Amino acid sequence: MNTIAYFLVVPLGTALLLVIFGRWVVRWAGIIVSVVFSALTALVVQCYFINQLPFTVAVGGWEPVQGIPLGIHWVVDGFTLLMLALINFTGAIVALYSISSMKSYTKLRKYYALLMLLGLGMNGVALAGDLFTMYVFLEISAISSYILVAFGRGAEELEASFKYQVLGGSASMLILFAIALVYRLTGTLNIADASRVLSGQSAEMTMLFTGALFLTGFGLKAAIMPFHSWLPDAHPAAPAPVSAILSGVVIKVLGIYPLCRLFYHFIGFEGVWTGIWLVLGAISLMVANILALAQWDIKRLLAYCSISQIGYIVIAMGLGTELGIIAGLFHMANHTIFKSLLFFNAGAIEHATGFRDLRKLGGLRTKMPVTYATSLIASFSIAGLPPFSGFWSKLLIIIACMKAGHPFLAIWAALGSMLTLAAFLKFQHHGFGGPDKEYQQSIKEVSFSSQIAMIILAILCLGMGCLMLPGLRSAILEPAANILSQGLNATTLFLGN
Amino acid sequence: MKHGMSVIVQSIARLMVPFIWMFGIYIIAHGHISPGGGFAGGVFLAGGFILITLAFGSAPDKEERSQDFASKLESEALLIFLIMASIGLVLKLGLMANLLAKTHPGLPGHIAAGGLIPWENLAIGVEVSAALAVMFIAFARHRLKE
Amino acid sequence: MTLYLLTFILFAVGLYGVWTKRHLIRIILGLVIMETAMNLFLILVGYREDGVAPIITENSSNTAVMVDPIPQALVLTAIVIGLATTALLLAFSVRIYAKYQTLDLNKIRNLRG
Amino acid sequence: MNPLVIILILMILGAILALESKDLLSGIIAMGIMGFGLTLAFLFLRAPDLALVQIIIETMTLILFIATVKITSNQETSERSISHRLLPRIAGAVFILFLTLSFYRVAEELPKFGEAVIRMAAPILAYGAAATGSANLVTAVILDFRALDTLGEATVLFTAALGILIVLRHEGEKR
Repeated sequence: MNTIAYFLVVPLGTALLLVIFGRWVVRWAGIIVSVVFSALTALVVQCYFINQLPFTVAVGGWEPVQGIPLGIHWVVDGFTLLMLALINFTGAIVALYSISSMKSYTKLRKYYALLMLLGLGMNGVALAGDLFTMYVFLEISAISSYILVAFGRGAEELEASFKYQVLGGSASMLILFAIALVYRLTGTLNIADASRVLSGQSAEMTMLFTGALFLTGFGLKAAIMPFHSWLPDAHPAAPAPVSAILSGVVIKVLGIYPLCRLFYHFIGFEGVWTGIWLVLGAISLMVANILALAQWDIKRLLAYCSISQIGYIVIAMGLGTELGIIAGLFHMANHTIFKSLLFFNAGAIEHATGFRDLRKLGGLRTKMPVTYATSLIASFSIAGLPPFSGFWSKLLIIIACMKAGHPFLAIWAALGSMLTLAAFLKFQHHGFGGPDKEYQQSIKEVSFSSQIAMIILAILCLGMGCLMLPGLRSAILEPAANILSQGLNATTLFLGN
Repeated sequence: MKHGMSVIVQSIARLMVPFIWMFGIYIIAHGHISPGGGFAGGVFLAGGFILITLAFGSAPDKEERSQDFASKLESEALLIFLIMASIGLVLKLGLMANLLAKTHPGLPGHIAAGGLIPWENLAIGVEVSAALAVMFIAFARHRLKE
Repeated sequence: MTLYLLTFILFAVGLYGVWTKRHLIRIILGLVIMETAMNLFLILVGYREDGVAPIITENSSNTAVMVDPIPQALVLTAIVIGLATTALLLAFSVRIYAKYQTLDLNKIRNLRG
Repeated sequence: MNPLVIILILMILGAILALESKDLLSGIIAMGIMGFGLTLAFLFLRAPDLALVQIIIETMTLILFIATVKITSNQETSERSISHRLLPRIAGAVFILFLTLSFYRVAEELPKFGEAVIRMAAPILAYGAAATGSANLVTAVILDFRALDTLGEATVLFTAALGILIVLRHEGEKR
């Protein structure tokens, strides 16, 4: 139980030590950060084996008094562990990729410190069983991601980051408002406890309002469709490794994860909310895919594609059935892997050629074989071609839609998938296919550490389908889905009777 | 801000700043007894510093040095706070355990009470004041450049 | 109830400022207004009729009439976070001005949405 | 009439002035008025700790705002025709009215002002001082019961300072 605290103490300590003593270790900073994140990933794996899930940890030793929590609690269940694994694994890979690709920037140790702080904030959000703690750690990761987006300080970066900050800041305020309303009604900040208090009260309007506030606030952080406008600016503007972590995990941990937790365990996922989630997901999926198809900037195409994949996750989670939740979680994990890989590829192309406009690119197949091969795998994954990972999760989502009695939604999702395929065929064709161009004389494949990062992710893209196997599925996905599908009854698991 | 402000402002600042700092330290030290604490006191300390800089101005190289110093001080103060928080972790009491208070809570209302709380207040106070100083100097230096 | 509504109006004014203003500093002002409203709302939540400050002294040691200390702690955190975000936004607008020589969003928006 | 209502109305006026004033600097001063109104409200609401923090942080924010305006410019957005300036304001008023009306029923449902729901705070009020040794219960909450939040908050401040150092750094323009 004590080990849980390491998820916060170790990243914060590393970040501080990097800022204080970074001058002497700046050449090794990338490796240090990567090792720290890998160690945390190993810790997650260890948590799967040694602990009886779910459990709660009372921070500072303030155990509940007569069943009422008075301090902060961490909640550790299958869902938390899945998110922790994604966060820390992606952190490790991103740090590995950063070693060579960030070389041209100054203030590198601050970059790595910020990466650690981003990981710390997301770990804190994933662990929080307390609304306000969730808000505070959300702010840590949000602020570090604002800074990371603008790390290069170009005009475009600054502007995109400013937009991101303004929308993110107002989202935080909406979330804080909702938290204040919850405290007004229940007098507690613990999610499980608040849900228990509310089950005995009738406050329909307030809960509706609170739910709307949470949905808008976290929806802004997750870039669900009507609230997406910052993402297509912020993610392309950031340096490549930062875009990878932003698109790969940040939008999920700051947006989708709290939404799922709050709606399933606190507000109650039924009535009007199912419909709203499905509609929002369906809009994000289709519109973002169409917009992605129209893009010529590689990173912008990928950014719109992130929104559409978030749409898939929202639909799957919105169904509320056990199969839907499993499919959503599976797609979340898959998307983390292949979207990080695609942003790495885009970064590699930009690093090698100096631009990222598809109209000017072409013929990179022979010059950058590793980038080409890995991006092909990632593209097929995201487009949902068998046997790559994306196929299985999208198939599950479609089956879940059918089973839940939404055949139209299933067709809609399949259509969206075809659009994604079209967008990525465009990416492959214009980026790697076609004749050689004259600028290519001096082009080299990216450095070795970046290649390693891409290859690891590509292997995972192929291997993630294994999560469908019964053994792994019951070990990893099912505990997470189980805790969510229990809905409001899960409070007894966290607080006892 | 090479020149600072007029003599009147400077002498008033010279008179006031010691009191502001004393008040800040008092607030930090009595955070567990009376209103205030690390945050309020830290902001007062930073306020005194800002008043001095505004009144007297400073040279660019000195600003750079004090910015580096403040930045380092800030990180170190936060590190000390983190270490205090982790003592409980090492002793298997959990992160943030106020272990002194569990055995000797002291008498509420006395300065030697609250276990780790006064020390944590001190670390927070230093962290906050240094962080605000860093922010302020960053703005001031930028103005010098333009 | 009147107080809640007035606080909410304050919040809505801030939201309106963030969404409609075209000047970077004004947008930041809108965010500050929202923060102010939020801090006030949290403290209103914890207030008790005829309550006293949650500090035990020789003259006031009856904890049954004290106001709720938790929202006060939350607001303290929120104030500091607000200062941090505001300072960061201001630093950004300073840099943006250095790049564009203006803080008017109509003139600097060159990103497509 | 409750003095808080008057303070709040003044704060709302300050907020509107902050957004709509002709001059940027006067808008910032109006924001300062709103912040000091908040300090006053904190005093009325028995939160001396917060009043202390708020008054000095407000001053700090004002200094930063004014520094920014001095570094950049006091220039407003480009002048446009009357209809362009009036229309957003009317739309804004309608927007605020609509939101407030939607909040009205929520406010009706909430417990009345002055009737705090004490659940999490009950044990803290009852024996928090004895358990932590801190007579100031707000400090007890900040640094003991909810010390993790404080660690996070200090980290936020650290992160923001780091960010300002990065954004306003001198050397190296882009790379």
